[in-house]
Amino acid sequence: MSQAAQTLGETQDRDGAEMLRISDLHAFYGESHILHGVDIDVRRGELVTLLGRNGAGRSTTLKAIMNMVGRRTGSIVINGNETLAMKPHRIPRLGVGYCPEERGIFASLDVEENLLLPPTVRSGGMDLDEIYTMFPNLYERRRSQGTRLSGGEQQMLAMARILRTGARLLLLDEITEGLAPVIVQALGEVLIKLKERGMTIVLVEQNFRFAAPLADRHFVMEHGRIIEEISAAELPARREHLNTLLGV
Amino acid sequence: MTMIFGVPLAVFMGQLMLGLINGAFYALLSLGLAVIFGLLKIINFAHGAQYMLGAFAAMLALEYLGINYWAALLLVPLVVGTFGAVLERLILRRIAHLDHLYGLLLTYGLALIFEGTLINIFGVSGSSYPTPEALQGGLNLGFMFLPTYRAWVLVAALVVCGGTWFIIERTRLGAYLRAGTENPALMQAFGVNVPQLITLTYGFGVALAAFAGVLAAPLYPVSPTMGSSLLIVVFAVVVIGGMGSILGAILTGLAMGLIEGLTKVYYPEAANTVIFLVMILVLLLRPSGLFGKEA
Amino acid sequence: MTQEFILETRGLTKEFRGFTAVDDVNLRVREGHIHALIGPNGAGKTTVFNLLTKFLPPTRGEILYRGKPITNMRANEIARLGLVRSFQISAVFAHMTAMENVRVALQRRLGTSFHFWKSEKSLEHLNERAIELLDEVGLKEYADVLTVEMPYGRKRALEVATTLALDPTVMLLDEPTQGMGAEDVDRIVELIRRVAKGRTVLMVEHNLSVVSRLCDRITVLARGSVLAEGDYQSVSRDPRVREAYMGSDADTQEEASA
Amino acid sequence: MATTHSLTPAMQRQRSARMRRNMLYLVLLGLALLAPLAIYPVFLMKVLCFALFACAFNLLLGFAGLLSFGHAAFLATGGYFTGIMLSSYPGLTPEAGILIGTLAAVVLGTFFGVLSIRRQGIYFAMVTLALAQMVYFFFIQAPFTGGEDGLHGVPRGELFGLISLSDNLPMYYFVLTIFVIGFAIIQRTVHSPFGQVLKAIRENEPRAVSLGYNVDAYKLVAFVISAGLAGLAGSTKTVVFQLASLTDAHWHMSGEVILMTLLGGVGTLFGPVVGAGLVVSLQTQLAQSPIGNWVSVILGAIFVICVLSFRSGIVGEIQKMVRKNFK
Amino acid sequence: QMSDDAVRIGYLADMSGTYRDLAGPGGLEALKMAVEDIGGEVNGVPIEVFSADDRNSADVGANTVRGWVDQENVDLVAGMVASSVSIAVSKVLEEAGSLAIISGSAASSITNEHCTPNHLHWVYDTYPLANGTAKAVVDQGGDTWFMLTADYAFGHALEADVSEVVEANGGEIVGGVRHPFPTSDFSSYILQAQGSGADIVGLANAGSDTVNAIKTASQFGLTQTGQQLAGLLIFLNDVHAMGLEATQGLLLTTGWYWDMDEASREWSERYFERVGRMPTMVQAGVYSSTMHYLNAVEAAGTDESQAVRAQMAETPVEDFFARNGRIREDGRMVHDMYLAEVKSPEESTGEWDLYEIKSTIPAEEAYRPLAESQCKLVQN
Ligand SMILES: Nc1ncnc2c1ncn2[C@@H]1O[C@H](COP(=O)(O)OP(=O)(O)OP(=O)(O)O)[C@@H](O)[C@H]1O
Ligand SMILES: Nc1ncnc2c1ncn2[C@@H]1O[C@H](COP(=O)(O)OP(=O)(O)OP(=O)(O)O)[C@@H](O)[C@H]1O
Ligand SMILES: [Mg+2]
Ligand SMILES: [Mg+2]
Repeated sequence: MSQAAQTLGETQDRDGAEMLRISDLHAFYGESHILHGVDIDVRRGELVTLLGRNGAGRSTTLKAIMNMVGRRTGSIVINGNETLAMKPHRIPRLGVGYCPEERGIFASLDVEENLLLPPTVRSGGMDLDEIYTMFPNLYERRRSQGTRLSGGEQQMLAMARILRTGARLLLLDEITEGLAPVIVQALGEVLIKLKERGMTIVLVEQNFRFAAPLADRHFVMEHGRIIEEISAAELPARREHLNTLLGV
Repeated sequence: MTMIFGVPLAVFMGQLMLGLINGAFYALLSLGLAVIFGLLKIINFAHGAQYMLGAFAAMLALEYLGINYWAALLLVPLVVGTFGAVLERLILRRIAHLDHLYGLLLTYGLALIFEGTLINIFGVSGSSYPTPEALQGGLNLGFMFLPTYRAWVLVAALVVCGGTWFIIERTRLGAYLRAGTENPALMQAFGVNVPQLITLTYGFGVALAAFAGVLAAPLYPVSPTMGSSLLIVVFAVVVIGGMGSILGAILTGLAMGLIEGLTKVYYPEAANTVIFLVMILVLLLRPSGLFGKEA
Repeated sequence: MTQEFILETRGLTKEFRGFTAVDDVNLRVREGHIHALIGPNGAGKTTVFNLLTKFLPPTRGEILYRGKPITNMRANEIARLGLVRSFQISAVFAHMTAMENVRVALQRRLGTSFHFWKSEKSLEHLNERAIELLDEVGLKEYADVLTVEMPYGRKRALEVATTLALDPTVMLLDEPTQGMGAEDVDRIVELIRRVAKGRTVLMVEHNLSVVSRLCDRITVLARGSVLAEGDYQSVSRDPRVREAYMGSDADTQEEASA
Repeated sequence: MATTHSLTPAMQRQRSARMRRNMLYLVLLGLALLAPLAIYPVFLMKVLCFALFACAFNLLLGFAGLLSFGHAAFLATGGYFTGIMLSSYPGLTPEAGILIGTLAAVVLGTFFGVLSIRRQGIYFAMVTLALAQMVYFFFIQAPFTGGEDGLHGVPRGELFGLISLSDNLPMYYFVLTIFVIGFAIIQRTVHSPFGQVLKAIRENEPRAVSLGYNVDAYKLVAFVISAGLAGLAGSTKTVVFQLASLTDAHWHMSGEVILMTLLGGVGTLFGPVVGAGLVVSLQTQLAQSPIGNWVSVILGAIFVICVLSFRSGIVGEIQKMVRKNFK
Repeated sequence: QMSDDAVRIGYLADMSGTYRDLAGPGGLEALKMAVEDIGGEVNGVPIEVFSADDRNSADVGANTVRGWVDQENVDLVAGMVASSVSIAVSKVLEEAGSLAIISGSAASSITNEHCTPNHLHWVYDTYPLANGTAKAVVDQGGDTWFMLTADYAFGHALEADVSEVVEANGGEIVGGVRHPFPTSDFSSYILQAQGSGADIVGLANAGSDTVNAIKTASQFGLTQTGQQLAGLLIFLNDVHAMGLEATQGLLLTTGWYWDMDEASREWSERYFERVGRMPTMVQAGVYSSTMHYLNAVEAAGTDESQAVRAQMAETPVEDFFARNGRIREDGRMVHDMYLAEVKSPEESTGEWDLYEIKSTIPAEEAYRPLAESQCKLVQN
């Protein structure tokens, strides 16, 4: 904790442009120790990816930021606020939007209710029309029960849902998983738009091809640690190395 | 005069009316169960006991604090509901993450405690709560003499049921409830204070039971055991309706009241069992219940 | 002569509260083929699977297995016929070891599964076979690990192993590689190729490289009805398919995952 | 290679565990045989009857994941049928009477099962509760049950027409035998091919279906076995106490058996026995103590405590400790 | 000579359930009063009191008593309300040999088909309740009856008794309904009763059923519309619980009433001191029976059950509780019974001023004549 307090102290005098700063983060599911000291820092307006093989701990990292895992130690500073001690429902109010790996669509709500569900945490989110133009399927099925959507449709809904809340920091977990290429393309464009709006995005991706052109920096995870940080600039040079890391 | 299956129309109508009134109680109670079940996913076995607590609270309030019926009708649900909220905060919450069967067992334990304690303090023969002046006497409906109070019970219950339905199915708070029932963790990740939501919901469900209790106080002897046997019937009602929908709970409640009422005329011996028989029938024909969503 | 088609649907239709998820689909799966079912999200692929395996009752239409109608069978009877499915979201027995997972599948053939008076020792002779199967999907070292503790990718592999244990004539795989790391994908692809010998496979798949590498025949679904059918080349050239599904950068997609 | 496969470490562990368990059982059986010298046999018999009842219930809850809130119905059915048979046909030997009672419970169990098995979790609990309540009302009104008064003076008779059971000792050893048989049946059922499938179903039903298992049938069989053994317990109880009464049919009884199982340890083979022992002794002690009228409150409190902080029950906790220290 | 170093009395009753207020802890207190009044010992050996809650369960009761006799060698079991418990206990004692005095139960079968040499039935049973009330009511001119019967053995028996008496005295049963047991909402049945147009609505049920029926009747203005209720099995604590508003004018038969004469008042005051409620006839009966037993032990100089029983049977029962009381060979203690009417709120002068005694039913008429007895101890 003392160490956490200290990092908090640091953040003030560092440049305010820092949006997210994770240092020495450990996370546990009950007995099992999943994250072993993760360090990540993300500047405002940046898009970074978390790459890694299955089970590397990427989803867990995002969950840990949202305080959705069992136990956490270390420090997570969002916008200058140490959040390790915060209740889960306070963290989003710092302007964080989270799109879970398993989508989490609500069966008892229809599509539109799903969209309107997350309370807006900041002004400047998209409105319903924008969202519907971006995802026409959702408009067609807006009155049908959330989980009656297909896997892909659900993924879109989960994504669209947090665009409304006006969050400034988006944590996106495998948003292209199970989506058809056309949709994937569309999502890519969406992300670019969001960057233009000055949002900060942490992207967990399996589909490196999709992530590469968008990201400013890539963090590579292995066994619950960051083993590599690669900036967009160095990417071409280190592509081979990266492939070996990801086992592609 | 006109006869229906050998029963004078007047009597027949009268019985229907009485059935409807009992149905109103079933509706109120199964509604409360449904609301609690919604968010906490547990069957509140203490519901009968909390209904009983409502009646007792009203009686004690009158005896020791001189609080009259009308005030009790508002205060008691508030107090008992708050008590429920506290229970949730202190006890139920600790098992929220477990299989919901544990919730059933825990509340069963609570029910035993409440009942047993009151039995030791007040005995079981129960005492009576006077009918409020305003509602004494009766209305002559032509086909029957209906005590004013029972008429009032019907109205009050229906109004409360309707209100509850509206809140849950038609308001944003309702949407939170429904979403919270499914994936609380994610709701929190959206910035909704789910634990608070849960506490309030349970409190509300308990308040409904207590309200029913106050309504019942002038009708039946106020005794510690008044809730438990009633509850099992309400369970059957819930199974028949299926936990699927709020509206389902209400309608089924009323319908079962009617059916029971008619049984009391045509085959009284089966009055206690008819609802269970209906349940069996429904289970055979439509296992998920008349309004049930889940398969 | 329907015999060459091991699995066939006629006018198969599924409606959910007025919304038609599967619309008059005539699917014909040739014996011994690896047949892919692709299509945009919401095309109805999973629903078709649910209909074929009777997890959902069809609104209209017929399902034939080796020319015989199986439309009115129960889900477990379908499985006993040899049509075994996997699920889009992994389905395993979480609190049993990997080996027990497979063994539960193996034990059905013994016909002793209702014998509550027999000792479970009578199952131990299945262990060898179980571990062979685990080995095939590269899970040997997980044999004694409780399934909850395995990473996602491994669970998917285990699911395939369990399916194999039934030695099915037709395997229906719903997105077997979904959410897997590249080398897992390759392993599964190899696995499917291997086990497909002497079997028929019908699979839903988004990963086009997988489809192109594996499948003899492809049916493209869109909005619940068949858009095109043929081998990979012909289908991928079909302009409607490109437009409706693959999008312009289909080829880059291939490389990416290749 | 193959041979080492067929005996994985996990299974070696299982084997040795099985060894230890059997040893334990032998010791306990020895104690049970000597017990009546030290303890009042009638009390012991009561414990055994309820222990069997709880074990039967636990087979369903602990190993099929189904919480029945209506098991009192089977206890009572067994009891009443045995009672009626033995008192109206003096020629009938006790074991025959018990057999008939058990069969009656099996029949009722099949009926309950067919109705309730298709519902899961809490619904299953409510359905069974409601059905049992109906049976209760039936027993009140039925002419042959003696209504509220119950059946009295059921003769204990001669076992196989040879050994008189009127003395408590022979009666005790008869009851002990029945218990051991019942317990053996359960123990075997759990560790059988059937038990494996049951577990799989509990873990992931759709998957079990897709593997070709008719899950409802399996659940039903489990339910019927459980009901039958509950009936066996009830029948034996009737012979021991020579009476059958509504108490056994009342839903509080369904609650008590849950408590016994919970307290002893759900899903542990021996837990219910311990639980039954504790609850029964508790009731006997309390009933005669000054706080006798607080019985139900105390039972309720135990319930709450168990659920809150003692979920794996006494035996469960012990097993945990053992595992911690020997691994 | 005494069997061992003490006379042991076990008090078995429903301490927490439906009948708690009828006997329950109050009865135990009454029993202790008796023991104290006799000086805590007889024939130089101390008197020990045990007590247990039978939770209205036959097998709990039977077990407790079996344990008492086998392990504590208890000499007398007193109390007992639920007839299932009483019968079960008497069967146990018939084997084990000790004595029981049943004060709380209503079933007349206890000293009829279920009679044993090992138990006595003290306070009342259904026979006088049915006869007394029915006869009196018909005599008062209520000769058309509608029967509200609990639909199980007990209710049927009561209904039969009443119908017999009513018709014997020139009355007529014009209708009836058998309601399930237990029932909480009687409105429907009351409505049917009103429809029947009978003068008298007879309640052939007990406990909470009776209470509910009476309460509902008053809500539906049954008495206003000229009908009258006849409660067959209703006790002081029920009336007290329901309040006079609902119960006024109700006719009932009782074995004793605390305010019926000086002796009774005097004892009841003492009881009230200790318990805070006025005694029911059952609680008074527990005192009376225990006292009679202890005196018999003293007189007989032994606690051997049959000797004591014989001694008790020889001595007539005359105390604040019983008038013209004697114990018949079937074990029935017959004594004068009383027809009471519940006072109206106006007439009542205090919380416990509930009954007005209308008339006395002589002991010999009150109970089922031995001529009709099926008891194995009675030679017919
Ligand atoms: N609820 C849980 N309980 C226990 N262990 C878990 C839980 N969820 C995940 N794990 C384990 O934590 C490790 C990391 O899981 P995580 O989901 O973060 O992987 P990942 O990098 O997101 O990969 P993917 O998302 O592709 O599966 C894995 O070994 C996984 O088995
Ligand atoms: N139970 C249901 N009730 C109502 N509609 C449903 C149901 N199941 C699926 N649907 C609808 O049917 C359509 C097809 O769904 P399906 O899951 O088969 O698509 P899919 O091809 O599997 O998509 P994906 O590749 O994303 O899984 C979707 O529009 C979905 O919304
Ligand atoms: Mg799908
Ligand atoms: Mg003695």
